[in-house]
Amino acid sequence: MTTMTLGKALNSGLRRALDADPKVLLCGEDIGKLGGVFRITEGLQKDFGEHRVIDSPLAESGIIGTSIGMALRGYRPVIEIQFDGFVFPGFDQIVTQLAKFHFRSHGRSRMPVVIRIPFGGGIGAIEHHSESPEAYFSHTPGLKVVACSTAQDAYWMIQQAIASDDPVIFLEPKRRYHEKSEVDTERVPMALHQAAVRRHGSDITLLTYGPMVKTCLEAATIAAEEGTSIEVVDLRTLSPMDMVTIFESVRRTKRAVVVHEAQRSFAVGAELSARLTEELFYVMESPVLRVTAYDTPYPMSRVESEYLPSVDRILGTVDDSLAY
Amino acid sequence: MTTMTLGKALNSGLRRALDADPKVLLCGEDIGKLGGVFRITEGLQKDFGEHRVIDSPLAESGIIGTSIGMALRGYRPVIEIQFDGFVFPGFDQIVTQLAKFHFRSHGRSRMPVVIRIPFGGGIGAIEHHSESPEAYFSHTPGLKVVACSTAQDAYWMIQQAIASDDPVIFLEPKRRYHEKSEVDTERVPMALHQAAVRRHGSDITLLTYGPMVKTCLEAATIAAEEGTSIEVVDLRTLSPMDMVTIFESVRRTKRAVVVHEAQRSFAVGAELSARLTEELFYVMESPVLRVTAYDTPYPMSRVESEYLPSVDRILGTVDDSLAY
Amino acid sequence: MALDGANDGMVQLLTPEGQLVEHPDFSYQVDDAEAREWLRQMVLGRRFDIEGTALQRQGEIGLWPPLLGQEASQVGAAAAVHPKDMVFPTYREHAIALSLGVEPAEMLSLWRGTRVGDWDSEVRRFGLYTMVIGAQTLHATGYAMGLQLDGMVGNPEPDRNAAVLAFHGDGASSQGDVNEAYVFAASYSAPVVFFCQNNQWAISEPITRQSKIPLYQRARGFGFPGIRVDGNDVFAVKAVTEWAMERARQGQGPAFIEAFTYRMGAHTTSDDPSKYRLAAETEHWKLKDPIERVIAFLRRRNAVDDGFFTQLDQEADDFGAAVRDACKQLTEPDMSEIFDMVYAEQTPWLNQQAEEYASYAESFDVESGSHS
Amino acid sequence: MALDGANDGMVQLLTPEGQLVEHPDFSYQVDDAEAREWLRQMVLGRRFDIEGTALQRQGEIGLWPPLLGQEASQVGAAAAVHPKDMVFPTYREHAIALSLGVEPAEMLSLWRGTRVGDWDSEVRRFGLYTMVIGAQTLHATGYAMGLQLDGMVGNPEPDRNAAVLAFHGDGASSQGDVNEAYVFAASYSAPVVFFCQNNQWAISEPITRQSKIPLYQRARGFGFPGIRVDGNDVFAVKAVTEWAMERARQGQGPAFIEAFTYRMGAHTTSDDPSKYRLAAETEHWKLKDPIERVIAFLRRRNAVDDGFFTQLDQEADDFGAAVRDACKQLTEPDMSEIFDMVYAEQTPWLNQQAEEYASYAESFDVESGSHS
Ligand SMILES: Cc1ncc(C[n+]2csc(CCOP(=O)(O)OP(=O)(O)O)c2C)c(N)n1
Ligand SMILES: Cc1ncc(C[n+]2csc(CCOP(=O)(O)OP(=O)(O)O)c2C)c(N)n1
Ligand SMILES: [Mg+2]
Ligand SMILES: [Mg+2]
Repeated sequence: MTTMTLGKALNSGLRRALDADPKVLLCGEDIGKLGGVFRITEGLQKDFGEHRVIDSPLAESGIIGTSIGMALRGYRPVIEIQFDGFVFPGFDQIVTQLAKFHFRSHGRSRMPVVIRIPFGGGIGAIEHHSESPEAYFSHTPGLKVVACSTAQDAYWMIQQAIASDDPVIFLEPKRRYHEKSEVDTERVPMALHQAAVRRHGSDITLLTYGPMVKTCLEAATIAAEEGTSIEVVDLRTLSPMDMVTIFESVRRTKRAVVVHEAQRSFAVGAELSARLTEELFYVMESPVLRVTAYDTPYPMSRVESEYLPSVDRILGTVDDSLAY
Repeated sequence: MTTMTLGKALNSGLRRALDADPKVLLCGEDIGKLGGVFRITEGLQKDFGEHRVIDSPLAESGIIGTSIGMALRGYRPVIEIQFDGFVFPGFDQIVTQLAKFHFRSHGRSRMPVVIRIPFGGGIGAIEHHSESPEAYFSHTPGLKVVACSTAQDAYWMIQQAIASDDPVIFLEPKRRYHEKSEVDTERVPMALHQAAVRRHGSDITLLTYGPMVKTCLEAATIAAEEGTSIEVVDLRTLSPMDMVTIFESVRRTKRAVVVHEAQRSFAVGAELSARLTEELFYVMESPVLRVTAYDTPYPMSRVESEYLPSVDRILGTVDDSLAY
Repeated sequence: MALDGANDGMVQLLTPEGQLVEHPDFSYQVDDAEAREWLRQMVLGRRFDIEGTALQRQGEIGLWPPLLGQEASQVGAAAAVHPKDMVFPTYREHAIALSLGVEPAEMLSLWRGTRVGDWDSEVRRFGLYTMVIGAQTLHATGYAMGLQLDGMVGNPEPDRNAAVLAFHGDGASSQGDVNEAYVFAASYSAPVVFFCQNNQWAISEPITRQSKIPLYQRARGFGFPGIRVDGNDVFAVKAVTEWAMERARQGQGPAFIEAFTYRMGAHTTSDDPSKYRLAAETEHWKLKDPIERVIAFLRRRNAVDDGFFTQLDQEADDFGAAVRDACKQLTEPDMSEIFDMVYAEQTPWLNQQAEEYASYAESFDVESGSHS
Repeated sequence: MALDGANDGMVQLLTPEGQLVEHPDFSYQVDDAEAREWLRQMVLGRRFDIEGTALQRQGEIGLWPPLLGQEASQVGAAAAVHPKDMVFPTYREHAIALSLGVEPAEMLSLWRGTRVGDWDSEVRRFGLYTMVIGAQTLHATGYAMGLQLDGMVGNPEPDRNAAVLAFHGDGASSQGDVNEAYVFAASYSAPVVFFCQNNQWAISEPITRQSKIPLYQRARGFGFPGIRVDGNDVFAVKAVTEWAMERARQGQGPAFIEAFTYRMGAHTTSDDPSKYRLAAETEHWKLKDPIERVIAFLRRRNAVDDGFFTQLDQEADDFGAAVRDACKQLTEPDMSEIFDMVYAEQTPWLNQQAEEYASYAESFDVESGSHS
């Protein structure tokens, strides 16, 4: 067990993946000498060379499209997108090509491509630097979508994503990069596409992922003082979702609130609401409620703390749910 | 009242919009002499000239990006995307620019841009020609998203979309282009962002839009013979959704099934399920169920009739809902 | 500058009349057997295309994009592809596909809607058809970067080297992806040759909508050579492509070839060219037919006799019949298979949908096709 | 005018030492008052930039992208912008913004996070800062197409004409959007001038990652002239930009200017250039300072005296103080306003969320900030 920041855990996981398999390549803007704008790839080009840690021209579609070509040649490219809002110039290559290659080749062509995206807000940034685009990817058949929330998960999940033969959108909670926690670099990890119950509780389940896990845990701590027992499930995987763990939890607590930074509509909260209602119609004692950003573009940073879900908004919604 | 195909109704609507406002421009690939691959713009370049009906270079991002520039200059561009699957190269300009311009200019810059997209399957086509990308747009704050299903709506909604000062994604059910129905070119139409009850019923509500409206009506006719009274609501507008009409209907029937061609997860069905559960938790007698395509890429056309929702699958799910 | 290609440095080795001409940089070392084989491939390619159009008319396939007129571009390019090279096509490269050994049935299944992508692209050295204009040029560039990483570029032993041939159309040259492919190819000196079939039209839009200057000039602005070749001259196409591929294999980086040709037919069987172009234009290009000029050449040299043509006609007829047969015998797909095509590692969620579908389908078999 | 530029043909009219030089195609008709005014704008631009960096260090704004070293490119370009023209910037064009009359406070609010886009782009003739690399080049091209439709191109009366000046960086030249902008501009002969500030770096990536040949050569492959100018020479930038804008206004279509300059500072205040470039490089460029050479020029001509500089220093100091003040006085935004910013025609759904937020916020005021 060592303690490291989430960012450092990613760096160590990438290093181990590069060490383990010569087919693993890193591609992206400024990931070489600079080590990426968040320094996640720091030192890797120095140690693995310019051919394995590749600074790319400034063109996301080009980065993703050429990575597809490298994957066809047997490589396992791991792409860094600089900020969430800059993935969209590469959206076509992701949605019409990367996601579909296995399907359209009748299973012949595997696409072991990982796209790392620092996502979410709360860092006082200007526009396009604080977004949560996960619903776009989760809606796309052929992609897998995961989000880490702890250093331990960051370390293992990045390695599992790289080992996966399917394309994985790998979401990193950028505002948690500097938070430290324990990492067991030996322990056999849990499977990539499994959710984790981060805190057990009996009155209600909070379903969340990425940067909001910590916020939900804080809410649960406060609620406990007030006598409410909140269970916090870290989804970890948005596509596919681990419905076994989710159903098991909500079957017990009979109430669920989904918490995410992405805007409310047509997002993860909606899908969870639909699935929970479909499966547990007679079980649920209150509707699935959503604590999310509002349905507006990400605003100027001086109001972001009010725009994003907060402990208070979560607790307010928990109260609403319990009041049913 | 005249009878015309849905395609002709669009053509007439576009003509009337071009006539009414010299700022209206049409842009797109092959929309000039050819009149578009579906002939929706047939004859319009001849009558309005090359400067108002503009054949664009083969680049969707370019088409959308330059249209934003023309909108900044006071024009009202109406873009034709050739097929649903080809909108993605322009996705960045839609999501990061078009959708956000009003917001990021603090309301100064209006974006009266319409993006017409022939969408949906059932026409025996090859890949990328049969998709239903509406959830991507509906999830995006700043866009408005509508879908027509009848010639009457096609005629009026396209004019209303063009008159709107907000960007509108205008979805056209391509497999219905050749279907004829009545158009009243005089009658003051209903508002653009309103749903229409296409058939009244009391046992259950089908919520649908675009190409599936007809399929749902067929299902309702058959069900009626079997004694089940189905109400069919044509959503018409996916963003914003007309929750007044939707809630009114489901409050009466207490059951709802959403039907769409788009893959199931993270789509319109999920959002409706979430909103209905949030609002009508104590009213609903069964969970909102979804009849959709499966969560795979659009398959080879020889299986599309099984991939897409059919009258049979709709009726099966109606039975499931009624069985609760 | 005029775009008719008349005096724009277009490489031509064989005139429309079938006469060899000199070129300072490129030449054709006359080999009659080779020329006959290319003629044969062009004839079979054309026959395949005609069958494709006919099959669409008969309702056997849903759509067909004819290659008529572009046979020399494709067969000439095919002749420059070595076994370790890789080709990335658009959707109209039926003749080069055939030349590389793709089965007609594998191609027809796509257009019949019984399969999505049907050939093994690694085995055929021929990527899947790509409908999203230009997307494949980036895959090609990435694949070429992979060849570099594999140490398959610039070796002293020619056999160890390989390069990538990436097709795109004149219309495609406007797409961001294609220009990004140029950027990446140049930046990494990737062994990729962009082969642009400028057939003068992107559906209804003439090349002048995409570019007011000759397309081959585009490449130079990205830092690699561009060259225009008479795309209806199989000798010239072969020579130029061989040159470009060889320098790529040797590590001299990308090149761009503009094969100046003409789409004699409709864009696809759904298209109606009479709406946007003059018949006179097509008539004019008929005089430049890629097949006729090789016939004239071989006849003039007495390198073919009537027997050759009788035999070739027969081969083409047999081939045509086989193509029609193969099309009609394509197996119908089973809806249940699509669930396993999405991921290499299946998900429980999709498994559940597969089961849902299976039990739905089963209820149908039981109820013999109607809902109760 | 021949634009192939002898020996890379970088247009320079004023040497780093402040000496005027001859150029066959461009010249500066010496006007001391004008030169003094440009010097003044460069000095104020630099001061604004220094204040921006300082404000970030003090935590008053979140981020700042310094323009240090690029003053001549921007002030020279500004001097060629006529009242009806329109400019589309990236995010580092603070000096041209000032020259066009954008208020410092309007710029700072973006980086302070109190507003999104704060100036009226139609009034200032200066578009909003654009963070998505290259996206604005298409808007610029579309705007230029709009000018054409408005009949504001090619009129005999110069006053009726207008053109668009579109900024982008060297890194941006790799983006698909930027290349599509070139395609559209060429295809429609749109009155747009692409002004590329090649400051040698895209964050940590040197220009050679994006292009192995000089960037100005890119444009020719798209069918319009490209020209390289010494971006640290305000006279040359003005002359070249004036030429390009004027031909665009007259209907001769787009042009591309590569302003060869250097980003003396970090990419942004979050960046650490020591990780990827040598201090010696920066030192070398210090010798080419855009401000020093105009001072040397004016001094040599005795067109300035010490009084001028005392006054300019005073103006800069006053301006700096005003900037700091303006920043600190920016009004805090109110969360409730964002709901009305999304659409021109508000939706019931968003209205409902606005109300939801309002009652939530109100419950807080009542409970004085803590959840009960
Ligand atoms: C991204 C995208 N946009 C639009 C289309 C529709 N489309 C199919 S082929 C075509 C024209 C292509 O022209 P060109 O590149 O010259 O190739 P050609 O068909 O002439 O071989 C268009 C616009 C598409 N397939 N993909
Ligand atoms: C689409 C996109 N990708 C990545 C980024 C992150 N990013 C911001 S600035 C920059 C470098 C830009 O370099 P250049 O175009 O040379 O402009 P400069 O900063 O030198 O003025 C990058 C990669 C972005 N803003 N947008
Ligand atoms: Mg073409
Ligand atoms: Mg730069």
